[in-house]
Amino acid sequence: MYSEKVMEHFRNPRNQGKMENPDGTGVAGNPLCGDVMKFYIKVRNGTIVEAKWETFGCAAAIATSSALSEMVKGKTLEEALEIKREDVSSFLGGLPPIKEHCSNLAVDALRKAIKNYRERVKE
Amino acid sequence: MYSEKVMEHFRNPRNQGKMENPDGTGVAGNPLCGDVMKFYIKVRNGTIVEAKWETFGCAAAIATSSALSEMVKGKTLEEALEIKREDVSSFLGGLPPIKEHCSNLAVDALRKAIKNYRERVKE
Amino acid sequence: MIYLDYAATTPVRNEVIEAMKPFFSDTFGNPSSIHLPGTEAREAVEKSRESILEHIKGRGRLVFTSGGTEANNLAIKGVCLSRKKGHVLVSSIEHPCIMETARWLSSMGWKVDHIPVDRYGLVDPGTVEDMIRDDTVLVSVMHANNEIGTVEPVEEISKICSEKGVLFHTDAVQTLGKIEVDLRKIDADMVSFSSHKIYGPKGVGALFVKEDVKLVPLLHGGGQEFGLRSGTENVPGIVGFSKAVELAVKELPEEAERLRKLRDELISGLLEIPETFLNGHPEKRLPNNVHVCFRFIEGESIVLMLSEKGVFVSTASACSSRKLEPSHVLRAIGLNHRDAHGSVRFTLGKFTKREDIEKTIEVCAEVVEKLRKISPFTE
Amino acid sequence: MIYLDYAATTPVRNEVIEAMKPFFSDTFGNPSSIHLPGTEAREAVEKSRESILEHIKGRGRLVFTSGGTEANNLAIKGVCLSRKKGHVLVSSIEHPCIMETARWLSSMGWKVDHIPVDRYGLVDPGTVEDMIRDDTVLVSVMHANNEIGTVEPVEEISKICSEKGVLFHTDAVQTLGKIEVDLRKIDADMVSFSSHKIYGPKGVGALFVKEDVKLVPLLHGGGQEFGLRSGTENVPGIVGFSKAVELAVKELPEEAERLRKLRDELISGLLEIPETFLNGHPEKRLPNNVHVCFRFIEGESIVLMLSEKGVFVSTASACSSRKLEPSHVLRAIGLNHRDAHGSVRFTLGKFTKREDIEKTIEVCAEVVEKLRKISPFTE
Ligand SMILES: Cc1ncc(COP(=O)(O)O)c(C=O)c1O
Ligand SMILES: Cc1ncc(COP(=O)(O)O)c(C=O)c1O
Repeated sequence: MYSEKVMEHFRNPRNQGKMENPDGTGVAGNPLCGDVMKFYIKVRNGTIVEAKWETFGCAAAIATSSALSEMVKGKTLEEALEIKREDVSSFLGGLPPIKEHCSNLAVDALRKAIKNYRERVKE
Repeated sequence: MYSEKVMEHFRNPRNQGKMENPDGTGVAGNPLCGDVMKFYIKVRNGTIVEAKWETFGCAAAIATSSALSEMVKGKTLEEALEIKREDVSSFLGGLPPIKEHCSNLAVDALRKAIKNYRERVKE
Repeated sequence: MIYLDYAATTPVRNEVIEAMKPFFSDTFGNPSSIHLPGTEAREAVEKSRESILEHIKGRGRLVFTSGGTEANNLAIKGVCLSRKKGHVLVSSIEHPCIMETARWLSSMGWKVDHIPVDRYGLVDPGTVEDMIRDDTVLVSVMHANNEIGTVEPVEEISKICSEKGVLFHTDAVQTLGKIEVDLRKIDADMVSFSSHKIYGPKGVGALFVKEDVKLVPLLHGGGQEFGLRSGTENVPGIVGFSKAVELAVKELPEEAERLRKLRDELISGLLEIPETFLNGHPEKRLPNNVHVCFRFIEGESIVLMLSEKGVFVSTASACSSRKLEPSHVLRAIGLNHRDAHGSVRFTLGKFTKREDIEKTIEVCAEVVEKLRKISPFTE
Repeated sequence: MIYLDYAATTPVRNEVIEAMKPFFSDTFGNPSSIHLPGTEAREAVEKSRESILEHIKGRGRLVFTSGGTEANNLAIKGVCLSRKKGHVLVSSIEHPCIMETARWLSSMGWKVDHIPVDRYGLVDPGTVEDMIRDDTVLVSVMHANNEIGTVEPVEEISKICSEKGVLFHTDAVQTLGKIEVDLRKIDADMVSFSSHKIYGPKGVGALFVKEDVKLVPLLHGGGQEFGLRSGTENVPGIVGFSKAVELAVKELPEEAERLRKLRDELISGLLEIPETFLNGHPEKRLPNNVHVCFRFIEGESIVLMLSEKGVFVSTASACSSRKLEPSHVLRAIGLNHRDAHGSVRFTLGKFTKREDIEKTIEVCAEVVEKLRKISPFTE
């Protein structure tokens, strides 16, 4: 069902857990399939230096969260905003079609975290 | 499918074949299922002394012909006329329901043979 | 390897394999053939039919099908398509093969209502009585639910239906061999069974049909199975199924007792994990079913992580585990989406040992802890 | 014991039994389960599907069913029930599972016409073209007939249908493994197969369905098989079927040649019996089919008497041998009732040897003579 890479991230998720004093947080969720993700970022000079996440969801949801948290590290906010869902799933060697849409929410959570950071910075 | 007795009569049919100079003959047939029977009798003093038959049909048709040809021997015409289809099938230990109606035509052929004999006698 | 998904399917037991063997390449005839190899095969099929009828104490026709799904489809569609459009009642926790069949009928112009259940998944016979209308032709309530294991009062419901002159069908796929299935007590017009849930082969099942019930076949053709289900009979499968029924019924009293004990140990062990609760009825429950919600985490992750550790369980029914919606059964008993998504089924069977239960509890505690650590819902 | 009824069913070959074995009690999971035993079973099913598609050179979906009967029912009902009532064309020599399905549809308000055949049982593609109407949604013509062995021009018919924008279904149950079944040449939208006719297990079959063909499932439920056929997959059966296809296709060229020779010997031998004629097409004929009429005597008697002597053949199709009406196929090619009743089918297979043919001719001559002696139609 899942690619080896998905299973690997599922077994050993990177950067999971809560972040103390994040610079931005975002939550995305799909009430029907039940997946909910929370993304935390730390930003220095417009660059994401740390990303963490918490996820309630299936293996795909966990793996996409884990993968994205690796993908964004060291990226500028602009670069991070350009990451698309497909980039995450291709990074993971593909997701089952049925999961593609529903469990690949990490990008949404990340964008919300960036938005949240920018709003805080403005204040 | 068939009782052992049916199979035994099918394997070793009694009194089968044409009769030379019969006293009465009768034909019965069911065009749809294809069974056709011809019965020949020889009569002495109102008693059937010999019965033969020819049959185109399934094992049930052959076995009922054979069975009836044994059952009628030595019977008076009145007694023979009283034989019913059920008598033949119970003599044979029963027939499959689907065959009961269609292939148990020997009694009809016998009755026609008796009728034919009586008509000839009248002449 | 600890397999606790016996409600999804079971391995074929050795006695069954042995019983099937001669029918693959020795007694291989087509039961419809009138020559010797055909009549030998016919005899095997008819003996199997009689044996199963005896074991379920049924007086009527037993129609062999390709499984429980076909039996259920045949029951519901067979009745409806042979009649003018009317009203059908099905419980709200039926297996997807009943739910989807009902949905299709409703799209074809049939009126379908779903009988509600209480928070344990129980159907109330009084509610069924109230919901029966003048144009109701059929009521279908399963004998026991495949997800949460709740055993329904089908004896009572069958009486109500027969008094009201409405046909009653029950899906006994999960009860045969696990609790008593005695058709002298359950006065159902139709009852569905499946072989692969009781250590018989996959691809075989049966629908019991009382003599006077008129059905349109789903499969037209050569007229096999009383004209209700055409197609060359799966002779080895049928023979294996009948052997499986025989053994399951014979071993039931002892085996059910054994499983009930293990089940209760598993339940108490799992409930010691914090924020965990049992789904389904505490007593009116299949002897091999444990269904719990581990709050704040999601079922598929739990199942996959347990699988990685050699413990095989399931979320909802196997059938729906590739779907994304939470189980309609868990929704029907009132669970919210999140708790429905966090529920896991453990079903015990013939090869389950006490050590497996202990190990399972241990591994579950670990996995739940691990997943809760990354859940946004835990503090 | 000489078995010459391979068109009714075949023994499961050893390689197939071996291939199935691990899936009864080792890799026994439910393919819908997401844990390891489930995914292993899923993999076996998907590999089998791909392998069969490759061997028939099909581009589309292969839906596993419980056999040929279900495949044919699914094709015809699946198309019709998903559309508004229209017109369907089926040949007049289809297997009972098509004929009876068409009859049922017609009772439900569908318009059904039967395509006539010539005295050899051949459908004329031009006639099909003429019979297609504006409201025709589906044409079904079998690849080869199961009784008289006539091979139909389905390549041409499939072209006509696709030009006219009408769906085309063909029943390839009797051709797979006997003549080439290449779906690049036969442009059919749906094609039916059955496992037990090619040394695979009973209770399995498949319907090939092109990607864009919409069907209503006969079996609603868990959504297996692309949502077109729910029910727990018969994993060992499917694996066995796929193995059987693989071997049958591989061995076809040599085996067909071998059977064709034996078939022709049997035909010439039988035709030396007086008042005997061949049914079906002299050339466009399955390599393993011999169908003759022994005039003045009746088929069931012949079959039973041959069975007593250890030679196993059949009248008409196995399915209809418990019926009393003469075969609709023989009536369609113009035989009168009596000759139709007097016709017998011999179908050769993998284990048929030259000695069997010689012995069969000898025994047939005896039996025919014996029965003719008691026939009222012979002098
Ligand atoms: C209650 C119930 N009904 C029906 C079915 C379907 O049976 P099968 O898998 O034999 O199609 C199942 C199992 O999947 C079940 O648990
Ligand atoms: C041409 C044809 N179609 C369909 C079938 C039905 O297949 P099954 O026996 O697998 O149901 C048969 C065999 O009985 C057949 O010969």
